[in-house]
Amino acid sequence: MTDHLLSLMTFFPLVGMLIILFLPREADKLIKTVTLIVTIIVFFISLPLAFDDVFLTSSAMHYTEFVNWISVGQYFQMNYYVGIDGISLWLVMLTTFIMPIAILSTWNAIEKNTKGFMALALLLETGMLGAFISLDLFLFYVFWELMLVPMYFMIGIWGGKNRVYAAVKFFIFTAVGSLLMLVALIYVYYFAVKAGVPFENGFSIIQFYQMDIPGNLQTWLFAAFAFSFAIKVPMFPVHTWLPDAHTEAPTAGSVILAAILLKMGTYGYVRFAIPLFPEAAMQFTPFLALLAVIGIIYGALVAMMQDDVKRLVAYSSVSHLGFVMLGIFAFNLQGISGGILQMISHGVSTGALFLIVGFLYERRHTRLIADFGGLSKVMPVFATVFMIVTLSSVGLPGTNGFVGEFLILIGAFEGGLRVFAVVATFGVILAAVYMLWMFQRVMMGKVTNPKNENLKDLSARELAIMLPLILFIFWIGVYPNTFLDKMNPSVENLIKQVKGKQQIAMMVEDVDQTVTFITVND
Amino acid sequence: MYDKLWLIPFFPLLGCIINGLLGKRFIKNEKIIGAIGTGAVFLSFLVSCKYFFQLLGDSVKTHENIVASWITVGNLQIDWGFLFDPLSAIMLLVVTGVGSLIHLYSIGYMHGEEGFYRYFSYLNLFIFSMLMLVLGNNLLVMFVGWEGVGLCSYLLIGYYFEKKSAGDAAKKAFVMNRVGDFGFLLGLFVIFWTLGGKHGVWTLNFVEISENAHLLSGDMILGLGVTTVATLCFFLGATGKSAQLPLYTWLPDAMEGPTPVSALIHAATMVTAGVYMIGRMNVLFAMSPTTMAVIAMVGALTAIFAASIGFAQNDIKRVLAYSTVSQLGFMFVAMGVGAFTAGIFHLMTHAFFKACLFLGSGSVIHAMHHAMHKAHLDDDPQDMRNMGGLRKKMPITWATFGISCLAISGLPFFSGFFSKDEILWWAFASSRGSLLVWAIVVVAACMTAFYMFRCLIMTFHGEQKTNSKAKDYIHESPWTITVPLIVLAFLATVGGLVGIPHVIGKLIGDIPNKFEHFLAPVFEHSQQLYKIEAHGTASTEVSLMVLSVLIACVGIGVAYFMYKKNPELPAKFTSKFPKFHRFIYNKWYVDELYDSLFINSTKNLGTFCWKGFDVKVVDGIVNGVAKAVGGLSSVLRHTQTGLFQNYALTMVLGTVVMVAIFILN
Amino acid sequence: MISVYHYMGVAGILFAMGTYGVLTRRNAIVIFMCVELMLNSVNLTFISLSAHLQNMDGQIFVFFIMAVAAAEAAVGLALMITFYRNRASIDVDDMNMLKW
Amino acid sequence: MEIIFFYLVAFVVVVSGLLVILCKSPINCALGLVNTFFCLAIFYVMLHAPFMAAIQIMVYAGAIMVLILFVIMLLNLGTAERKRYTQGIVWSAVASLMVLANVIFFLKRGRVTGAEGDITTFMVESVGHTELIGRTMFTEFILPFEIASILLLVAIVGAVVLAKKEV
Amino acid sequence: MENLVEIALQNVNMAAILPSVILTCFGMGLLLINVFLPRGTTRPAVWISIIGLVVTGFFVFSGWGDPQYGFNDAVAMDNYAAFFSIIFLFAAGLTILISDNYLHREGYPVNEYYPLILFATAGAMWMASGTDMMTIFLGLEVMSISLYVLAGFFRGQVRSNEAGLKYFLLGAFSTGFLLYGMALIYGVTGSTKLTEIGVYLSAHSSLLDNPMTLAGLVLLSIGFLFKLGAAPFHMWVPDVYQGAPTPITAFMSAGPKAAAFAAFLRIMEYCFFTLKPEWTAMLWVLAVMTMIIGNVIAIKQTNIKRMLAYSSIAHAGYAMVGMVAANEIGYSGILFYMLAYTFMNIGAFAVLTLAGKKGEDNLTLEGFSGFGFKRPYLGVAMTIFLFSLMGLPPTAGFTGKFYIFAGAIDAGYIWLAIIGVLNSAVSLYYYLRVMVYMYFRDPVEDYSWVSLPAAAVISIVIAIIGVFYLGIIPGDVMELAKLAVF
Repeated sequence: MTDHLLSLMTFFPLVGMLIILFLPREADKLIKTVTLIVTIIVFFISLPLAFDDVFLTSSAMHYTEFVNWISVGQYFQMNYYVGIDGISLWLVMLTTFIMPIAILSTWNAIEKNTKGFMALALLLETGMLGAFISLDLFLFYVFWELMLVPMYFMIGIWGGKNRVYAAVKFFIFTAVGSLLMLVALIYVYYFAVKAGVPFENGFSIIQFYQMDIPGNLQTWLFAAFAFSFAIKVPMFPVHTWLPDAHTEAPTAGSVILAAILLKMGTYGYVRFAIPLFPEAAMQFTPFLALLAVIGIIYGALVAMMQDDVKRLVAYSSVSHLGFVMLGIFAFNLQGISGGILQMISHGVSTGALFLIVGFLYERRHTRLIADFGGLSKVMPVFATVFMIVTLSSVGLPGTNGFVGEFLILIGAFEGGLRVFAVVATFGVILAAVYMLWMFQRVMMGKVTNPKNENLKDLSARELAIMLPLILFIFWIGVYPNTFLDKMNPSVENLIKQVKGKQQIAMMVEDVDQTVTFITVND
Repeated sequence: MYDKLWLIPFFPLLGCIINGLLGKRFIKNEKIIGAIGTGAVFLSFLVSCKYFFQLLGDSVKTHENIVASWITVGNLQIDWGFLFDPLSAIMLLVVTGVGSLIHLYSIGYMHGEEGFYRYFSYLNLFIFSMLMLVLGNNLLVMFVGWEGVGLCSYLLIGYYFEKKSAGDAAKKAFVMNRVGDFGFLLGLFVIFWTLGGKHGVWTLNFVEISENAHLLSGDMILGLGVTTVATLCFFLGATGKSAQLPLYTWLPDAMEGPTPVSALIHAATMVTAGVYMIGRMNVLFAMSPTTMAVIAMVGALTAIFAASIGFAQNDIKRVLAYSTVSQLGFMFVAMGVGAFTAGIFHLMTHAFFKACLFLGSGSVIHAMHHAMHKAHLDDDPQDMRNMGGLRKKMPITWATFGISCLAISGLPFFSGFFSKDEILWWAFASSRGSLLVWAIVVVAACMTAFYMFRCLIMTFHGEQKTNSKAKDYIHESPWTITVPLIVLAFLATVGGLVGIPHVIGKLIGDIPNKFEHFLAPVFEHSQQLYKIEAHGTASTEVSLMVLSVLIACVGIGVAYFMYKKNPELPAKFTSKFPKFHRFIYNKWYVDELYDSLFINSTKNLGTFCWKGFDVKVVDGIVNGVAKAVGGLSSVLRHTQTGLFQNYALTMVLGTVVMVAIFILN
Repeated sequence: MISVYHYMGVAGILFAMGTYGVLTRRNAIVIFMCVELMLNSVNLTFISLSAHLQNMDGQIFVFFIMAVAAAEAAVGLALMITFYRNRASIDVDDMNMLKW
Repeated sequence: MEIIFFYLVAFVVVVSGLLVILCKSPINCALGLVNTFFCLAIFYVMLHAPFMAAIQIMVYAGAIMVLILFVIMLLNLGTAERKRYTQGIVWSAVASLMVLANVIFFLKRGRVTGAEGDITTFMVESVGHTELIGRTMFTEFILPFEIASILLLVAIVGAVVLAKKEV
Repeated sequence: MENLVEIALQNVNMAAILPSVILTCFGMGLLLINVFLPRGTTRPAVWISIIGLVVTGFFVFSGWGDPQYGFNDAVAMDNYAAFFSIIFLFAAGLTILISDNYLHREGYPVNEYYPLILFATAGAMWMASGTDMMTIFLGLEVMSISLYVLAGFFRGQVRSNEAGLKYFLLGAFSTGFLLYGMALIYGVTGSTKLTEIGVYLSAHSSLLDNPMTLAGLVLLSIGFLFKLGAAPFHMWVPDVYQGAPTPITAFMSAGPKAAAFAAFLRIMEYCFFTLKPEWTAMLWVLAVMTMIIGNVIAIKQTNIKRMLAYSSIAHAGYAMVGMVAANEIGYSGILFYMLAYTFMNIGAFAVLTLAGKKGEDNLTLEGFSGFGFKRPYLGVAMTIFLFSLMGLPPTAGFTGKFYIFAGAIDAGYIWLAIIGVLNSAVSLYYYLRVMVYMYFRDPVEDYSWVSLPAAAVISIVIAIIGVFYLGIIPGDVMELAKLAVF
């Protein structure tokens, strides 16, 4: 059973999808219930991972499965090679945890074509889980692209007014990057084979990690990977798909997009781009850190001026993900662990924010800040929940947002990105500005719009959606060691490996300059 | 021994959770809610007292108690740990003591308010955060409290969230505090990085930082000493939290909150966090004379600046607010000149009398509000121009308010006298002090006396200016309000006796300065190490003391003369210097300056980023590429004319070109 | 002596002429005739080469080209007739429904 | 002597080719084409390929051209085209001249270098062209020959399907 | 005389041509049977041709791994030919299945249609298996002439006439170039057999500079590039594809294109391997042009059929990348890609067939508004095919593209691969646009349930299975493709 735990978890949603395809279209509630049950089952399947203490001490991949998948003579071989370590563990858990919540949030929101929506949601879950557990680059790519399709339809069919533009933009933006990555990954493979990596290992990243790729080549390959991931993150100049996609997507779509899909980009950096091309990563560090910091400030500034709540939250994601990138490129334990923790927290709190916006939208069918005001009076419970989530997003100590940001900043400060860290810290102020201003305009003041007077407070279902998220907001905030302890060994290992290579590269460079003429043969 | 320290913050947290979760639906009864809230804080107070007395009898004065680990990442190890030493003990007593009084007061004051449970929940949460701030044994736990109190301040200022001004003020407070927190975090990073990265001491623990601070003496960053940079950053944090120049503007606005909140948070406890923080890290600060000088100067300027604004305000709470800012300036002067003990001492006495003042004003407002309500008027119940002659109607309030006024003015043997004089003396005589600072502070002290008595007189003396309809409804407040007033007034009177200066102590008969003695383990070390001491003859000290008393009297006298004897004088003065008055009345236009300088420019920048860069440049490029490809498509598409011969021609041309290229090569 | 290049030269001229005809004429049948001209030039090339190389293959090829030409003629003319039936023209410029 | 004859025939070929591409009336074009076929047949004879010359006349001039003429008559296309040339005449001329230039270039520079076979002129004269063709075709190229039969079948079926009037 | 017969018989190896012979026999048999069938009865013809294809397929399969040569090296039924034959058979089979209903709807229930497809398939098989220029040429002509007829099959429709006539005239024109090239090669080497040509060329290195060889090579290529629809010889493609009956368009885009690749690749590899640098350079440029022109023009199309025509040009460009790579991975990539393309493209056209109304005026994007909701099953099928055409995993389109680009990258053509993927990115736009209309727009007309003809459904299901089989577990087929290259 545990031998195939990951596969079971990943492909169970597909089974669920098949079941759903055979249900009658009209059985709205039944379809939703089945989907919910499926996602909950997936969550329970994945639960033993979270309680496995092996991650506390070991940095290796666990629960690995290795099956030969596509094998063509001496041309190439792809394997179904999956496994998780401390880095992917929590992202997997986040996925399985967010999915039931997202599904539950659709209860009243999705009314047309429920069947299609649920099928797509389950397909999406498979894609996301698969991407997080893949240890074979090719397999990763397959899952990575697989995620695009359901999201495209979710935005396009169930989205808002401008959904077509948003959906197409989302799709093409992401695909352009990933196609370049495809070229790069094929190149890496052939390079590896020529360098003597056994052909049978396929696109196994564990093997690729061992390789020494010449510096110049690394630069190009890293650029391709980094570009692809940067779009997904999204980093500063290539972020504009995100506000559109987030704003137009239905609530569940936004939640999944923000909570999980965006993490693909940052995860990609940690798992692929950096350890595969450590020297290039080092070269690119100032550049990417700069972009990350610009993203932090820029996202916050733009978020501040938004008049649409959802768009605001979307831009806040740009800002928050900038922190994650900064942490990752600090190249030290605090930075990267903080980055990963921040991925989780951002998943939780931004997911929650989108849910909240969704609640508002369901009630009023508008997302414009100006249409609200004074809701605290009408919806006190909602106000409390909203406040907590807002604070978590602001990064108040004691909530999840703080721990991640703190670790990132301290990591960046320690890791030689001091100026960036200072500027990024400034972003913390702006976060308070835009979030609280939004909160004020939506929740405080007098009820000016008569339509707002009789809004219902949160229902039990809605509260049930929010409570687990709030629980985690505090859990991560108060006792993050639950999460940190299990990711630290892997992160430490990653850093050791990356740093080691970087140092060797630097030494070699020095040696090269002096000893070139001594060595004659290649 | 000290392993139950966690109980201290635990009770308020529990109270907060109980009231917050159950208050609205299940408890409902105001009495029970109030009892839970007050009781929680009172329990904390009791526990604090127990430990305080335990500490008094203990030879070891520093105790740490680690509850659990918090963040463990590599060499960064942070615990949920508490530090109990004389400094935190005093703060604990102040916070829980004054806190429980104000809770008690609130039961009466907030009676009938919507969201009563919410209020108490917030208030308990505040106490919890404050206790975390005080008790934290490392910078990060302190930061939890630091931001936590900011949050509670935000929540409580925005308590009347239906008022737009309240929401604005709340947000302003939070953001300003955040600016300060920015500095705090930076300071933390600098310390952590230099101590750890350069000297291998990876820590954020106060005790360890203090022990290892000497390692930093030679380190430079940006051409400045590390300690200077770090402490300046920390001081930025302090200016935010403690409303010093240039980040003070939120505090007067914070008066939008309920008055007990102003008393507790914006007078007695939270705003003093900056002072406490400096005291907590006095070793670091002592290492940097530059920072100390900056602190002293900023404190002094704040003191006089805020006092000047206090001259012209008519809102009773605003006067008190500016007075708070000003008094905080005094404390910073103390910290800046190395009079750590004096600073903390003033912190404590200030907590007593300023809380008392606020609560007194609250009592007045309560009564006024009540009366206005009864009379169906909507005059501003906080405007002093509507008051006057309340002495008869509200004797207890008047008495306590008056005592506190005397205390704040620094009349002899009231608590404020001892603490303020200590500060003045150090400013004058300390190795880190300067004459300039001293002079400014003295003037500020004089101004304090003036505007406080102006306030007292306008409110309680003279003829009654309240609308006659409402007059009769004004009466003394209930016991939950008056009892705290009396207790606080008592403390404001005698609280200073724990820290009688040596000079006077000697004069009276060998009474030691117990307060200084008690805090010595915390401060003595750095003061000795970095040679911070006040030296001067006893006669100088005494003469200065007399001078300050005289000056206070001058202030009081002028106030009496202007407002009691010649009530028409201020109006004349106003009409004579209208510009000057308007300038002062409008708080030197600082808010407007900030608006145009920071807020609007940030907003403009945001709009530019969005409409200018995002929409025009980035999306412009993206859509432009799409359009370009589309345009190319339209062009290329028309090469497909549908005419056979065009197709054939293309083929032939393609062929001949290809053949030509091939055979010519 | 007439070399193979002479024949091929004539064939080349014919080929170019055929190309020109295809590109300029508007009547589909004439265009088809021009194509035939090109095919014939190829035939001439093949046969001259075949004779030059003393090898029969080229002539066999020509045989098949002729067969193909005949087949194409049949089908092509049938197509033209159907087109003519619908459009009353076999002008290639009238084949303009499908474009862009 | 022979070469003069060659040039004479070549001249006729080119002139009749010009007729094909320049004549207004399709009938005239067709007649020009027939003339070209005849001249090519003469070339074939000169190249010792009398059988090819014969089927050139029979298949091309006899069958294909008759078919074409028949269709021209059927469609009553005797009248001149409305406009003889399309607009791309300059380009067409350039293109064709480039074709010619290319051909001339590779004829000048190139060489026919194929391996020489064993079927000499002498052998053709002694054994007979027809027999030689037959031998090669039915031994070496039997498969293409069979395919050609299918080709013709397809053409017939196709023509019938397309040309018959009712469904 | 007996001597001659013996010589003739010595070279006969029926095993080498058995599949195509069986197929033509079925074709001729059908022609005969048609005579006896009443007018408008086409069902038997459909199933007989399907049986014919299956039987042929069986023989192709049974000959796998056992290459047969014969007819004096005129034909070689090797793995390469077998693999391509399978592609043609699938293309023909799927086409026939979607045709029946369509022909009835459009009012041309003519039985000769089916034998013509079979003959075209046989022609394609001869192209793939021919090792003599004559065989290849005749195979090409059998296929082309059948297609001329089929493209103009709807004699009453002007569009169909126009498509047929254009295709015919341009096809005949390009044949001229092809033959001229063959003639030159014959002149230079003295043979029409591919292997002999190759041996001769490699033995005489001076020939590589001979302009005649090079001109011959280029002119020869033109003929095949025309059939492929490579730029700048692509211009017939959109017009003909749009005007021809939809199933025929489907067939043309898959079968004959693959056949052209088969013959082109074999000639290039057998004859001109010594000139590889030259012709790969040429194809590099052409592949880029083809991809760009196909993808870019497709963006502005409003008729889906025409859009798919342009997309088919682009796909030819992708496949040419495999030829540029000119290594085994690239070649086998082409084989695999053509098979994948057969499934996805015919699938897409099958959906178009079923979506159209008589006269097919509704195949515009606007006409597809809300299609996904009006006809959910067809919508899903179309979606799958479009995603496959885009090249998204886990579909055949992705693995195919991967295979080909892997070849190019292995051969060091990084920029070509990058241009290729960027082109895919452009292509996303117009494929997505179809889906935008299908799913993101409200239907213009009311929904009415139309029952789907069984044959067409079978065809679509096979195509879907193919797309996913080749997309998810392509290993076996890839291995076959690997074994199929020389």
